[in-house]
Amino acid sequence: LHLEKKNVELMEKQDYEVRLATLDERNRIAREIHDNVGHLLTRSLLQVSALLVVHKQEEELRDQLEQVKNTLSDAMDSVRSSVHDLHEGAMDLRLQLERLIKEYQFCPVKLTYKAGELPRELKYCFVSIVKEGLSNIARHSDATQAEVTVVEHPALYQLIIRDNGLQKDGDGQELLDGSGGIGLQNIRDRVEAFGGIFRVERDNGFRLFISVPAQQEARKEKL
Amino acid sequence: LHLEKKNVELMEKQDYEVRLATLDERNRIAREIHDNVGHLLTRSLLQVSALLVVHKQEEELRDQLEQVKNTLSDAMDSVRSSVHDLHEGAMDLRLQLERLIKEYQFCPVKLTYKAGELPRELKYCFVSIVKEGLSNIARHSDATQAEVTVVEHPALYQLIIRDNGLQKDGDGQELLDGSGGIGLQNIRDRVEAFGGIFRVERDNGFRLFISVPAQQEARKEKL
Amino acid sequence: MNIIIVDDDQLVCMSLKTILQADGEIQVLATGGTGPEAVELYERYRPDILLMDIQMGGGNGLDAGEEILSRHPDARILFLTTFSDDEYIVKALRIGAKGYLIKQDIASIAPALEAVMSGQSVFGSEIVTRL
Ligand SMILES: Nc1ncnc2c1ncn2[C@@H]1O[C@H](COP(=O)(O)OP(=O)(O)OP(=O)(O)O)[C@@H](O)[C@H]1O
Ligand SMILES: Nc1ncnc2c1ncn2[C@@H]1O[C@H](COP(=O)(O)OP(=O)(O)OP(=O)(O)O)[C@@H](O)[C@H]1O
Ligand SMILES: [K+]
Ligand SMILES: [Mg+2]
Ligand SMILES: [Mg+2]
Ligand SMILES: [Mg+2]
Repeated sequence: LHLEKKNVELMEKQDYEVRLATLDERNRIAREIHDNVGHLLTRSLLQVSALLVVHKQEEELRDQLEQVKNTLSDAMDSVRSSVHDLHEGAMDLRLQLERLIKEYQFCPVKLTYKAGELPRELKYCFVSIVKEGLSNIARHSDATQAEVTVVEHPALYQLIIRDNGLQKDGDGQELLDGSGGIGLQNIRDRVEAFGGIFRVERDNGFRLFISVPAQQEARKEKL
Repeated sequence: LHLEKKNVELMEKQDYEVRLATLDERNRIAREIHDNVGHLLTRSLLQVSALLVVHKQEEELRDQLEQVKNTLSDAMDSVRSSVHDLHEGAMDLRLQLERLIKEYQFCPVKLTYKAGELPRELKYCFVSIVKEGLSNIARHSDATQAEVTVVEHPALYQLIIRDNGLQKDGDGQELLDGSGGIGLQNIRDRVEAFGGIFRVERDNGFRLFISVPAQQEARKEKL
Repeated sequence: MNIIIVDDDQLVCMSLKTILQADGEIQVLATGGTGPEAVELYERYRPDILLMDIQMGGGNGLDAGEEILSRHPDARILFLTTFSDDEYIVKALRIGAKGYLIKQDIASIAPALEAVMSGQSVFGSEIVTRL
C-alpha cells in the first residue's frame, strides 16, 4: 500500500518534471535567442527608423522603408511568440496522441479527436492513460486494431481506448483481485483525483472508459 | 517486490520522459524560429537589397542601407547558428538509442552506454548502424536477446551489437560473397570513412564490432 | 535572358525582380505566388529560367516543378530556399531541377542564372558542371 501510493506520487511527479523540463528548456532558448537574434533585430529596426526620419519627405522611399520596418517588427514578434506565448498551449493533446500512435508498432490505432483545448492537468493525465492503455494492448492482447477517442461533451470530457483482441494471458481473474499489475489501478487513481469515473469492459476486445466532469476538473486546476 | 521493481522502472522512465520533453521542446522552437524568423529576415534582406539597387547613386543613403543589410546578415547567421546548436544538442546519442530500443519489438535489447558526448557526425553514424543491426537481427535471426554497447576509450570509440540467435536464412556464404545485401557493406563504408574498423563475428549469435579512432574522427569533423 | 519568379511572399518576388532587373541583362516576364501559377506562367511565357520558392503555402514548389519538367524535360528550374539545410533540396535536385539558391545570397543569383543558361548546375553558391 505504501509502495502503491509511492507509485502514484511518482507518476504525478513525472508529469510535473516533464512540464518543468519543457519550461526550463524554453526559457533557456528564449534567453539565447533574445540575446542574439533579438539584439540584432532591434538594431536593424533602429537603423531603419533613423532612415525613415531622415527621408520622411521622399514618399516612395519612405513607403518602402516602412515595409522593411513592418517585416522586421513581424520578425521580432515571431521571435517573441515562439518563445513565450505558449505557456498554456504548449502541450497539444491531439498532437501528442498522434505521435504516440505513430510510434506505436503493435497494431494500427485510429484516433478520433473531437475536443477543443483541454485543461492542462487533464491533458497530461490523458496522455499517461493512453500510454498505459496502448502498452497493455501490446502486452496482453492479440488485437489487430485499436481505437483512441477523445470527446468533449458539454459537461464532461471522455476518453475511450478500445481494441478488438483476445486476452493472451490470464483468465480475467487478475482484474478482479488486482493481481494483474498496477497499470489499471493507476488509471483509476488518476481519474478519481479529477472526480471522474473509470470503467473497464471486456467483450470483443478490451475497453477503457474514462469520463471526467468539466466542472470538477476546473476545481482541480485551481489547486 | 513487484511494486518495488515498478518504482525503479517508473523512475527510469521519468528520466527518459524528461529528457525527451526537453529535446522536443528544443526542436519545436528551433523549427519555428528557423522557419518563421528565417523567412522574415530573408524578406527584409531582399527588401533592403532592392532599395540599394534603386538608390545606388545616393552615397549616404546607400551606406546606411549597407549597414542595415550587414546587421540583417548577422541576424541571419545568428538564427542559423542558434538553430544549428539546438539541433546539435538535440541529438543525444544515448537517448536516441534508448528510443530505438524501446520501439524495437522483436526481442529485448540491453543498452550499455559508457561514453561522454560523441562528435556529431559519429553520433548519426552510430544511430544508422544500430538501426541496420537491429533490423538484421529481426530479419535474419531467431535471437531472444540482443545487446548494444557504446564505450569511449582513451583513443577510440567502440560500438558493439550482438545477439544470441541462429541465422534463419542462408548458410553464411552470403557474407563472404556479398550476396546478402548492402546493409553490412554500408556499415563498413561508413566506418571506414571515419578511419575506423568493422568486424563481423558469428559464434553463438551474430556480432558487429565497430571501432573508430577519436583522432581520425576529429579530422573528419573539420571537413 | 527571360525569367519568371514564383514565391508565395509577394514582397520577396518584388524585391527579387527589382534586384535582378537592375543591370539590364535580365528581364522578369512575370511573377507568381503558387505552384499552379508557376505551371500556368511557364506554359504562357516559356521563360529561359524559372526561379521558384521550394516552400510555398498551398502546395510546395516541387510538385509544380515536377509537372513542368514532365511536359518540358529541358525546362530550366532553379529553386529558392531560405536555408541550405532545407529538407526538400535533395528532392528538388532529384526531379531534375538545375539546382537551388539561398535567397539571402543575393550577389550569387545573377551569376547562377548565367551558369544555368550555359548548361551548368548550381548548388547554393557553388556552380557545378553537370556530368
Ligand atoms: N488490452 C487488453 N487486452 C486484454 N487484457 C488486458 C488488456 N489490458 C489489460 N489487460 C488485463 O488486465 C490486467 C491488468 O492490467 P494492468 O495494466 O493493471 O497490469 P499489467 O499490464 O499486467 O502490469 P503493469 O503493472 O505493468 O501495467 C493485465 O494483466 C491483463 O491481464
Ligand atoms: N543478426 C544476424 N543474424 C544472423 N545473420 C545475419 C545477421 N545480420 C546479418 N546476417 C546475415 O548477413 C547477411 C548480410 O546482411 P546485410 O545487412 O548486408 O544484408 P540484408 O539484411 O540481407 O539486406 P539489406 O541490404 O536489406 O540490409 C544477411 O543476408 C544475413 O544472412
Ligand atoms: K518534435
Ligand atoms: Mg499494464
Ligand atoms: Mg540488412
Ligand atoms: Mg515561401
